[in-house]
Amino acid sequence: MVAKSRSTTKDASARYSPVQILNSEGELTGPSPVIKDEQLVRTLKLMIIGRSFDQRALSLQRQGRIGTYAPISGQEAVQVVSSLCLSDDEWMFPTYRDYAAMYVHGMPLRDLFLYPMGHPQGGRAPESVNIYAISISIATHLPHAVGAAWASKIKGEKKAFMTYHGDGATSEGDFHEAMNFAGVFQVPLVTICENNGWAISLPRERQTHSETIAQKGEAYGVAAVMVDGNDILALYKVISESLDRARAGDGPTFIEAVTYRLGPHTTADDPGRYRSQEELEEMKLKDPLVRTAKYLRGLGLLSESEEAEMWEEAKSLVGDALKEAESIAPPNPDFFFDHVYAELTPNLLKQRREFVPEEAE
Amino acid sequence: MVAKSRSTTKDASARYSPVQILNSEGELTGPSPVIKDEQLVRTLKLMIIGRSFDQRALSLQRQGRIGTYAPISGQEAVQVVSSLCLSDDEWMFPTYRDYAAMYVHGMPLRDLFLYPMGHPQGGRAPESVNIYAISISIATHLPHAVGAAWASKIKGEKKAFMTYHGDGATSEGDFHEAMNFAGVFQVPLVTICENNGWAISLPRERQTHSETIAQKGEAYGVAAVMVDGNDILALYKVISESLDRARAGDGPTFIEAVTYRLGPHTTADDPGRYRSQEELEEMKLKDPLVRTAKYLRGLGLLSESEEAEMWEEAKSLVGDALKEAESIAPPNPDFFFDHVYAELTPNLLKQRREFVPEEAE
Amino acid sequence: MAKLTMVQAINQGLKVAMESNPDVVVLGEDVGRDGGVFRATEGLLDLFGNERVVDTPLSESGILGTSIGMAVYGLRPVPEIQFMGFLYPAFDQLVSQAARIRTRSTSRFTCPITLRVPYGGNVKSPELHSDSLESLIAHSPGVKIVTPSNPYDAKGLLLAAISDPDPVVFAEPLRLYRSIREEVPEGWYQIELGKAKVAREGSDVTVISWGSLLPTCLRAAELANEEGTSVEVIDLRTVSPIDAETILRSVVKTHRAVVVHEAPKSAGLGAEVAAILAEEAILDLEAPVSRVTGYDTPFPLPVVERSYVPSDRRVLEAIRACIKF
Amino acid sequence: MAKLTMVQAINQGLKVAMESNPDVVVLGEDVGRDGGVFRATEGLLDLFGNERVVDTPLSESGILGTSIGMAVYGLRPVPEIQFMGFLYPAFDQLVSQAARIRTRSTSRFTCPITLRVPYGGNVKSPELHSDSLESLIAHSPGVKIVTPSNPYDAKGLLLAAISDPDPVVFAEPLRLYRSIREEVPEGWYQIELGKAKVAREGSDVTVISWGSLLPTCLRAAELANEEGTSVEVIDLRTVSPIDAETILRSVVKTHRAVVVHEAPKSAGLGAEVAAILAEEAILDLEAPVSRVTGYDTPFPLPVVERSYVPSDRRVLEAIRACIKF
Ligand SMILES: Cc1ncc(C[n+]2csc(CCOP(=O)(O)OP(=O)(O)O)c2C)c(N)n1
Ligand SMILES: Cc1ncc(C[n+]2csc(CCOP(=O)(O)OP(=O)(O)O)c2C)c(N)n1
Ligand SMILES: [Mg+2]
Ligand SMILES: [Mg+2]
Repeated sequence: MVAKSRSTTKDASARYSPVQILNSEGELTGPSPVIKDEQLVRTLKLMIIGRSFDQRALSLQRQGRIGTYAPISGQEAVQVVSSLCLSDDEWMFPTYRDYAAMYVHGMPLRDLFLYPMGHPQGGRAPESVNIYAISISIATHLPHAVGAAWASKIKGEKKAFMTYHGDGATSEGDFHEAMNFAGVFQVPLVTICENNGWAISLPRERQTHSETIAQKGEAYGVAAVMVDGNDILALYKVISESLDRARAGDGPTFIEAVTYRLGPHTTADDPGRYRSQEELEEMKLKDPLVRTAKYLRGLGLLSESEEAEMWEEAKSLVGDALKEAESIAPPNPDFFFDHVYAELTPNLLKQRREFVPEEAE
Repeated sequence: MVAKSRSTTKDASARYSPVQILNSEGELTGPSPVIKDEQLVRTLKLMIIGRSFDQRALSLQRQGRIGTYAPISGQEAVQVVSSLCLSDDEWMFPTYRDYAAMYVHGMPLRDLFLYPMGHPQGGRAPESVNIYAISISIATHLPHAVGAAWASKIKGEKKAFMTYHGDGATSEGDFHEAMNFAGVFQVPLVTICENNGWAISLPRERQTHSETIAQKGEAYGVAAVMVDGNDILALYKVISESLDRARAGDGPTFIEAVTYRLGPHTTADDPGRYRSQEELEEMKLKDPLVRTAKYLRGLGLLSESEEAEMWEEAKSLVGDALKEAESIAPPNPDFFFDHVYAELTPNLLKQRREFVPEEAE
Repeated sequence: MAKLTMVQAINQGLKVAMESNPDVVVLGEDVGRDGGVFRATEGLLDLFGNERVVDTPLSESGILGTSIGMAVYGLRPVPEIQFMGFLYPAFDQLVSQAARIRTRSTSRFTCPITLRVPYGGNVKSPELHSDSLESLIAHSPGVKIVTPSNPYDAKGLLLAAISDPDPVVFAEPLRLYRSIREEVPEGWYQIELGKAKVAREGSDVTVISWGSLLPTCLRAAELANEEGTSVEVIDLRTVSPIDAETILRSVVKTHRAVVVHEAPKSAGLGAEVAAILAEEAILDLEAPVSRVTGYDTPFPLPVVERSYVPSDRRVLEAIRACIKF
Repeated sequence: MAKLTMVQAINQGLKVAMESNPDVVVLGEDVGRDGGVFRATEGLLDLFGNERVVDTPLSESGILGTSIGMAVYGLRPVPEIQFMGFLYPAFDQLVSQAARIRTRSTSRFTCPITLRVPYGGNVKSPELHSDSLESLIAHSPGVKIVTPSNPYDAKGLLLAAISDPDPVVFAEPLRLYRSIREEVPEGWYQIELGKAKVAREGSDVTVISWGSLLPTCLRAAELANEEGTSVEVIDLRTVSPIDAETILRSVVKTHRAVVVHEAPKSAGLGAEVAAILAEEAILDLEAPVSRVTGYDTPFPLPVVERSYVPSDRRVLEAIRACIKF
C-alpha cells in the first residue's frame, strides 16, 4: 500500500450536495417520484395549516395568551412530508419546533396550542398517537429514539422510527452517541436534521467546520443523504426510501434537510441582532409554500380560489383549535406531585398533604 | 442539481486506508521520508526501553509490587515516534497507556513506575516537562487538549499540541465535542487515535459501524489520516507533517494509527475470555520492534550484538528507575487535603486537624 | 440453598429476572463475552443470547439514553455502568431524562430501568473508581437509589428494582462483592423498596448507614457493646426515597444518632438524615447528630484510601463521643 | 455611581475583568453577536473582539471542557451555560474534571474558571430552565459555588470569582436579573468568597437563604416584624464552601432556624445547614430546624410554579411555627 493524501472537506462537498427535484421556481429539475395528485394537494394543504398555526401562535404570544413559542415558518415542507411518509403505527420523536410534523402524525391542533401555553396536556400526545414527549434539552431525545427503534427490532417488529433535530443539535455529545449506537446496532431509525441555518444566533457555518451536516453520517457508517428541505418531491423520495430501508431491516439513515428558519428562534429572540435583512429576503424566495403552490398550479391541480379556500379553511381550523385550547381547564395546582413515581413516596405524600397553592398574581 | 446516490461506508474505505512505508517484513513499500541514521537507531532504542519497562511492570504487578497496570506492548512505535516529533516546549495530553510517549517527552522512568504504584508523584510530570495529568475517565482530556491548543493560538504562539486516545474513546460524547471545537476554532492540535483493536473486550468492529476510524474526522471538517501504527517510517511522515501544519496555523489533524494491544487490557483483565489465540499470533507478526529491527539490520545500522546491548541497557535503565521509585517515601497520609483548593476551606482545615491516619493492614 | 457472595447473588438475580421476564435485557461495556469486569453478568450471554445481553460501545450516555428508549418502548433494560465515577457522563440522561420521562408526559411514558453500578473505595482502584454519588441521586426527583449490604439483600433488592415501574439506580458496594458469603434462596424473591432494616437492635445510640459501610458499623457496634454501649444499627437499603419512619422510630428510642457514609461530608446524604432528625425529633435528641464520612476532598489515591473511608475506629469514637455528650 | 440591575452589574463586572486582565475570555452559546440570551454579555464582542468573546457550538461539555484546557494553559475563561438545567450535560467536566485537575496533578495544574449560569424559577420558562443545582455542586469537592442576591454583590462576587485560583460556579438568580436596581460602583471591587452576610439583624429567629430567595426572606422577615417577631436573615452568598461560623453565631443568639431554598428538599443544601446545626448547636436549638423548599418533584410547568417556589407566605408560616414551638 502506498501513502494516500489526506482527505479534505473538499472531497466531502463533492460527495454531498442536496438532492433536489423541484427548484425554487416550482420547476422540475429531475424526474418526480410517483405521487398521487390528491397527495400533492393534501401536502400543500397541511403545509398551509402549519403556516396558519404559526402565524396565529405568533400573534397570540404577542397578546400574552401563550408563552414562549418556537416558530416553524419555512420548515413546513420537511415536517409535513416526513410525517406523511410515516405510518400511524410508527413512532415519531420530535423537538419543540416540530408542530407541523406532530400535527400530521395525529397530535390535535388544540394540544399543540396547549404546549406553548404550558399546559401539561400539551406535553402528552393522546394515547393512540405515537408521538414521544418533547425534551427541551437539545439532542437528549436522540438516544431515546435509537433505544425505542432498537427495542422494536428486538421484538421482531418491522416498524420504522423517525426523529428530528436541528443543525445545532449535531454538536452535542448525545447526537454522537446516539448515531454511533444506531450504526452499531443497525436500528430501524430515520434521523432528520432540519438544518434551518441557525441555532439561535449561531449560523450553521460556525456550528461545525464540516462542509455539510450529512457527511457526519460517515463517522458512524450510517447511510446519509442531503436533501433540499423545501422541496416536497425530493423529500418524498429521500424520506420514503429511507423509511423503507428501515422497515426492511437495512438499518438507519441520516438525512440533512436543508431548510431555513424564516422567523425568530423563539418569540423571546430578536434575530435583528445577528442576522441580515438581505439574507432573510433571499431565503424567502425559497419558501416551500410558494414553491409547492407554483408547482401545483403548473400541474393544473390548484386554482387561485382553491388556494384561497385552503387558507380560509386552515385559519378556521386553527381558530377552532385555539378556542378549544382556551376552554380547557387548568390542571389541579397539585397535579405535579402525581407524576414523579408510579406511587407517591412518603415524602411526596406528606408534601402534597401540606401543599397550599399560591394565589394567582 | 440532480439526485446523488447516498454515500456508503464503501466509499469511505476507498478513501481511507493506512499509509504504510515499511511492511511487516521490514521492507520498504514506498519512499522513506528523510530520517537520519542515528534517529532511526534511537527510535528503536526507545521502543526497546518501552518494551522493557512494560515487561518489568507486568512482572512487578504479579509480585504485588505495583497496582493495576495498562501494558503498552505492541504500541511502542506510535508512542515513540509521535513523541519524538513533538518539541520539548510543546505539550502532550496522554492516556493511562502512553508510558512510552511520556517517557520520550521527558517523564522520568521512575515516575512512570510511581503512577501504577498509586504514588501521587506518578500523576505529576516534573515542572519542566510539558505533560498534562492523566484523566482515567475516557475521552475527558480531549476537550482539555483542544482548549490548551486554542489558548496557545489566542496567545499568538506557534506551538503544536498532541493528544492520544484509544479506539474505544471515539464513542464518547467528549470525543465528538472536542473534535468539533478543534475544527471550528482551527486549533493547532494533532489527535492520535491508537486503534489497538480492542476496548477491553470489545473489538474495534463492534465499537462503531464506520469502516475506519479516520473517516470520523470528516464529521468535523478536520483533516484525517489513517496510518500503519507499527510502521515507524509512515508514522514519522504523517505525524511530522501534521505537527508542521498545526505549527503553521493550518489547523488540526486527526490520525488513526492502526496498531495492536499484544497484552491484556490491564493486569486485571483476562483476554483469554474474549480473544482468540490465533488473532494474537497473527498480530505478533506485525510487532513494531521486530519490523524496525529488521529494517535497521537491512540498512546495516544494527548488528545482533548492538541489538542485544540495547536490550541490556534498557533493562538496567528500567531496573535503576524501579529502585529509585521504590526508595521514594510514601506521601504524608494527609497530603490529599492540600490539593483541593489553593487554600484550605474552613471545613477542610477542621477535617485535617481532626484527621487520624489508619494503620496499614 | 447455596452460600453465595454478593456478586454471585447479583448474577443469580439477573438470571432469575431474565428467565421470568423476556423483556429484561442487559447492556453495558464488557457485560457480554467478558461477563462484566467484576463477572456480575457472567454466563448471561450464553444463556440469553446477544439480543438480550449486549456489549455496547464505550459510551455511558449512550448506554443509559438508549435504555430509556427501550424502557419507554416496553422493555425492562438493566444497563451497567462500570464504576460510579463514570455515571457522571451519563448524569444528564439519568436525572434530566430517565427521571423525568414520567413527569414530562404526565405518566403516559414511564421508564422502568435498573441501572447497575458498582461504587465505593478501599479496593485499591485508580481515581474515579471509588466515588459514591448517592446524595446527588437522592436530590434528583424521579429516580430511586438502592444499595445492598449483603448477598441476600442484593438479590432481593435487585429483583424489586427490576420490577419497579420507575428508574432505579442499583448501587453495588464493590468492597463487599466477595467479602461475605451467605445463604441465598434460589428463584424469585423481592425486598420491598423504600424500607430500611434494623440490622442490629440496641438502645443507647442509633447508627444509620447503608451499603458499603454496614459491616464497618456492625463491627463498631460490637466493639461498643464490649464497652457496655448498646448500639442499634439501621441499614437504609433504599437511600432514596428515604425511610424516615424507621430512622425516627429508632432515635426516639435511643435519643442519639450517628450517620456513616463514605461520600464527602458536605451536602452528603448524612446531612439529609441529620436534617430529618433536626426537623422531626429535636426534642428527642440528647446529643449532637454526628456524621462519620469521607472528607471534603475527591476520593484519594490507594496509598491513603484506608484513612479516607470511615473505619471501625472512627465509627466507634463517634459512638463514644455521642454517649459521653 | 449608576443604579444598575443585576444583569447590568454582571455585564459591567465582565467588562472590568476583561479590561484589567487580558487573560479573561468569555465563551458560550450566543454570548457574542447576540450578547447572551439575557444580555449579560452585551457589548463585549465589540469591545474585546472575537478571540476573547466567543460564540461556541451548542455543546455544554465542549464549552466547559475546552475552558479547562484554556485555564490550565494560563487563561481565565468565563464560560456561560444558558440555564442551570443545561449544566447536567457538562456535569462530568465540572465535577470529575475542572474540580479535580488540582488534585490529580497535586497542584501542578490549576483550573481558574468562572462558570456563569442562570438558575431558578418563577419566570415562566419551559422545563429544565428553572432548576437549582447548588446542592449537587456543594457535594463535589474542588469547585466552589457562589450566588448573589443583589446587583452590588453580583459584581463584587463575580470579580472575586474571576480572581479565584480555582473553579467557581457563579449562579445567577434569573428572577432577580432585572427586579432590583441599586447603586453599583464603577471599576473593580471584590466581595470575599466564603463569607455570608447578615442581610437583616434580628434576635428571635434566623432565616438562612441565598440568591433567588433572599428578597422573599426579607419580605417575610418584614411581615414577621409587623407581628412582633425579630428575624435575622443570613445571605450565604457563597454556598460552597459554606460559612458555618456566621450561621452558628446567629443561631446561638436566636436559638431558632429556618432554611429556605427553591431546589427540592431531599438532600438539598438546606439539609447541610440543618446538619451543621444538629452537629454544632444542638444545645442552642429551641425549635426544630425547618426547611422551606421546593417540593421533591422536578420543577413544574409555569402554570403552577408560583406554588412550587417558596413564597413570602410559606416562609412567614415557618417563622411563626418556629416561634410558637
Ligand atoms: C442542552 C441545551 N443547551 C442549550 C439549550 C438552549 N437552546 C434552545 S434551542 C437552542 C438552539 C438549537 O438550535 P438547533 O439545534 O439548530 O435547532 P433550531 O432551534 O434551529 O430548530 C439552544 C441553544 C437547550 N435547550 N438545551
Ligand atoms: C468514562 C469511562 N468509562 C469506562 C471506563 C473503563 N475503561 C477503562 S479503559 C476502557 C477501554 C478503553 O478502550 P480504548 O479507548 O480503545 O483504549 P485502550 O484501553 O484500548 O488503550 C474502559 C471501558 C473509563 N475509564 N472511563
Ligand atoms: Mg437550527
Ligand atoms: Mg483500544
